[in-house]
Amino acid sequence: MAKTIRVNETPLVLYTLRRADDALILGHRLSEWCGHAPMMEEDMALANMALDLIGQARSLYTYAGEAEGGGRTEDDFAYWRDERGYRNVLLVEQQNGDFARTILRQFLYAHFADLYWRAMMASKDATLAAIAAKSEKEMAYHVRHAGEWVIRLGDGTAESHARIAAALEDLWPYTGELFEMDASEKALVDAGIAVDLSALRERWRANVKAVLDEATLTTPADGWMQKGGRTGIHSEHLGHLLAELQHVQHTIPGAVW
Amino acid sequence: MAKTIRVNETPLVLYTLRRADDALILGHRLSEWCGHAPMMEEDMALANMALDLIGQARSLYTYAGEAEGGGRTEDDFAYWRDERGYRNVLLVEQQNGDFARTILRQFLYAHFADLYWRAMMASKDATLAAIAAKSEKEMAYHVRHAGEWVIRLGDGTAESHARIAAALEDLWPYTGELFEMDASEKALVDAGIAVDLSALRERWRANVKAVLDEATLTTPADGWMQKGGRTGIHSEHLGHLLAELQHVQHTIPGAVW
Amino acid sequence: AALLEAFQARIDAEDRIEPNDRMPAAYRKTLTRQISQHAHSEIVGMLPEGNWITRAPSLRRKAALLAKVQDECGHGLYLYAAAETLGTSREELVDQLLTGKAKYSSIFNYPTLTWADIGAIGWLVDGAAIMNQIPLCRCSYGPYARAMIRVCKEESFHQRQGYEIMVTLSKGNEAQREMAQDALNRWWWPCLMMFGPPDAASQHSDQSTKWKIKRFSNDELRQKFVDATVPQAHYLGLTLPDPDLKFNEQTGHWEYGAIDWDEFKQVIAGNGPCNRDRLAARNKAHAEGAWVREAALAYAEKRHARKAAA
Amino acid sequence: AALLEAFQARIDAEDRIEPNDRMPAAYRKTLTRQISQHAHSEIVGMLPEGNWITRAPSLRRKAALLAKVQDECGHGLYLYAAAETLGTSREELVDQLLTGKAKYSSIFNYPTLTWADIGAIGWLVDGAAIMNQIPLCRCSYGPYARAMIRVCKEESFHQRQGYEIMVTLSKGNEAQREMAQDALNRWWWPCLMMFGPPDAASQHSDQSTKWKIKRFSNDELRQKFVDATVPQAHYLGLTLPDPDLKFNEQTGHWEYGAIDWDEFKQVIAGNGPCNRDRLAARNKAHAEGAWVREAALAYAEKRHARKAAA
Repeated sequence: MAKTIRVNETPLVLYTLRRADDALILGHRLSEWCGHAPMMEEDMALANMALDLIGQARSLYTYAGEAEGGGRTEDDFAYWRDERGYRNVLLVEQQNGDFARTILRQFLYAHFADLYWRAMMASKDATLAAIAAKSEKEMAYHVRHAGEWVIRLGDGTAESHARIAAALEDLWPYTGELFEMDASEKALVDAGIAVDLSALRERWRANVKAVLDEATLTTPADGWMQKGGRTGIHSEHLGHLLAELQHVQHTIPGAVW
Repeated sequence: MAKTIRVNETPLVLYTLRRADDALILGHRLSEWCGHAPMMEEDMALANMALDLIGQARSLYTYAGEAEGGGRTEDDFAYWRDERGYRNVLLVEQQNGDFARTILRQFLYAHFADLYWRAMMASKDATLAAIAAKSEKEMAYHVRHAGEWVIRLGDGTAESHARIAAALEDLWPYTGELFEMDASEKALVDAGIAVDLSALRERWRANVKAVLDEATLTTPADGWMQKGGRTGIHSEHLGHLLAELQHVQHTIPGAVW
Repeated sequence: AALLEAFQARIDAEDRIEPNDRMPAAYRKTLTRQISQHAHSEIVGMLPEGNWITRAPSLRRKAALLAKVQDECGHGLYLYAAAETLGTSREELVDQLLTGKAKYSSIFNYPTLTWADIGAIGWLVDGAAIMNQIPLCRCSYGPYARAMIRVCKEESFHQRQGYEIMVTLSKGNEAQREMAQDALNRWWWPCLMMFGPPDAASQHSDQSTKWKIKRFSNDELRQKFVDATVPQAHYLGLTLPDPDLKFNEQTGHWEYGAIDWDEFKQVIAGNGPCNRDRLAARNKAHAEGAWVREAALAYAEKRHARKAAA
Repeated sequence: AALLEAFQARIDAEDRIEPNDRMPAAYRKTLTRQISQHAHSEIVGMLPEGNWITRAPSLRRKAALLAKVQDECGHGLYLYAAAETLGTSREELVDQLLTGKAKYSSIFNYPTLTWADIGAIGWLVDGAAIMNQIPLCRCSYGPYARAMIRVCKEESFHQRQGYEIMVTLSKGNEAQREMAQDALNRWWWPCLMMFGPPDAASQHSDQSTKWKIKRFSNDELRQKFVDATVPQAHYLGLTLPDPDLKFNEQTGHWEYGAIDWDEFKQVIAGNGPCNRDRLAARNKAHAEGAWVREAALAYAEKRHARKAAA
């Protein structure tokens, strides 16, 4: 009977799971909007982005299962790791809040993921390179979509400006973790499999700033940055998300769905 | 290993579970306020009422286990029945909404439960009569507390009046189910174990109306009434509540806590 | 009257009516009501299924469900666009939904209580919708007919997906089989009601038939659905919740028991289990999104003014 | 100066200072700050534990946790009342909390991630709090000392409950034992920080000691806590996350490794993992409750006016 799994986190498995978890958790958050967005076009767009991310997560989990070599499937990783086993950055698990907060979270992540996947297309790992090629195209759309909204809200009404500015201030401290690398990742960088994240940071900041400028928003200075997600120390929000995500599988374990 | 149970719902077991489920689910809803109430005194009061209700549920589940005779514990009933197995009325599973909605839900239920438990003190079933004696005292406090708030909000500001009037309109169609009896319950009434709920309805309406009058609120006419909870046809809200309530037990099944 | 006759002649000749053509006010009104109700149904229909996206029991099912709900939103958008060609704006139509003036399919006022409901909705609700909609692909009003062709294609994909969920559950363990049977028990009768009141009691049908908006009667479509669905249920090893159901060897049809039309009337009157929740959810989304729509408008105006000034 | 000396003489004689007694402004200010920080800690402390009420894994534990969180709220209320005797209203004190001007215990800026955290908080956090608070039962300011007596009684009950959760988990299955160890790993160091900076770096202590608000130094209390707790951890079969921990046979004390005071400073400065979430949650509750408080006030005024008119 299925139960919570302990993954054998070799560098490649861990690396792949971190990216998969980012995509799944952010996709889950976006999917929570379904049927409740401010306009029908956004019901479509948010669902579309959620689908892209869940698709990326599925490919990555499947690859993590192959890399681990224990026959685990995408669903084993998604449904049978507990909160302490999840490896996503804190940014993606933050609650949706209002539309401004959701868009800003998407904007910060998409700009990172766009650069990241573009760089990963050159990975020596053929599977990751292939996933990167597909993901990069998707993230380019997320960058555009979120960016347009950031500008509209920032340069829209006084209320929309205040809301998106508040979201920016709240979420900025979660952006540092996107560029974190531990020894396990650095070894993969040296092997040409992973990307040196620190090399992306300036570019990311410049891209983000260009949009924020146009949106009449001030790019925050990099102060204290939150971290913990990559080692499974999450915010209190993730547990509630997983209770929902995993409930049916945990209630009727071992079934085929 | 623990898994979803199918209860042998003899009339006495079913009857007891229905009351237990009402108390647990309403207690759960009240407990969601903990730390988030409009004033600290209400954090205390809502937690206190939640505790009363969870205590009632525990006694009732324990008795249901004895009546069923299969050795099931309070936790088996709470954690290992699925949504379709829960027997509470729809009223108690409705979302908290704002404070007015929570108070109004509590007010409608407490007035029922106060009369109900008072009548049940005369039950020929000694255990239920004992639970009734304790519960009646608790519900008398809930009646007082909720009633005071209904008056304050109804006769407070224009905003508070509008909010509680909206809650009253929304929740009224869920009150009919409190007085529902099926053949299984009627047999227990004939045996002197259960109370004839239809006999309480006029009194309930008069008690509720007296407070609503003072609160400058109009008691709604009895139109179409929602039902389904007593046979396990719930609203969509209950499933999400149970996903949260049951998550830890389902994730690590068969453990002692 | 001459105009009316000329119009009817076009209809009888199976001509397609297009937005700029002359048409009777009643034709316009009937179609606006029908197309917008259909659009509202797609939009409200996102809610019961959306309720299970975050809890779908596998990632594959989650992605498929999310894609399905997204398709429904897309259908809603085409259909509003089709209705707009008749001269009423989407904003006004949506307002009729939000204030409770307009109707949507009664089926979406039932709750989704277990994962099997997602299977049952795909199989039965989409199945019934397709029965209703296939004839509409030949509807006399061009934009509606064209929208229906696209919608039907996607719906039949959804229907197959839903049935596949039911197949998986019915081959699964005991809890899964129970779940599947329970979902069929709850959704069967409401699905039969989706075809509307029995022909004897139906209001709009005569004129709609004459105008070739409607090509089959409610009871005809209902019978087609029953005949198509009963064998599918049997294949799944499930029992239909109708003790009177029996196959008539002579007519070749499955005869079903009496439908509880009182329940149908109550649901239509706003007293279904979820009517209030559905309207409340859509109104909440609309109200909470007001500042977003205002911001988008304000930005568009600013941009326009800047361009004009440049 | 004569007044100051007279006051110090009363303190030295172990006299209790009461609200209407004359007292130096600095004494009043120090106590107001300390008592209100303590009250804020109780109120904010409801949040990390409240996070697990709806998910407690048995009804017995759920009821105990709910009762515990309710007690904390009660403690907050007594403590605000004690602080009010010094002349600042609860409203003003709460406002200092909500605007981020006032502090509360740094420990509540860590998240509760698993059920074992509820055990660990009861055992370790309440254990540390009691170490801090027992001497305060003899504090020179009467209302604070009396509040502390009541608080300490309830806290030690909570502490036993928390330890009992840890005992159950450590006797449980592998997943439960891992959960217990993980909670100890995460809460141990932040609990040591609860006693405040090392004596060498502590600011307010000298004057507070002279005024008999504080009776032991931070390091003394920390050592007492370590000495009491290490054997309890060993009894549970758990390992303390400190490779430098060792028992000194000569002093009879457990010696612990270096504390990461940078982490402490960051948390105090608002950069702990949950500082923002905690303040946001309290501010949200306060803002969303504004209309309720206004209604209660409006009703009270109306009632008063009606009585006056009658």
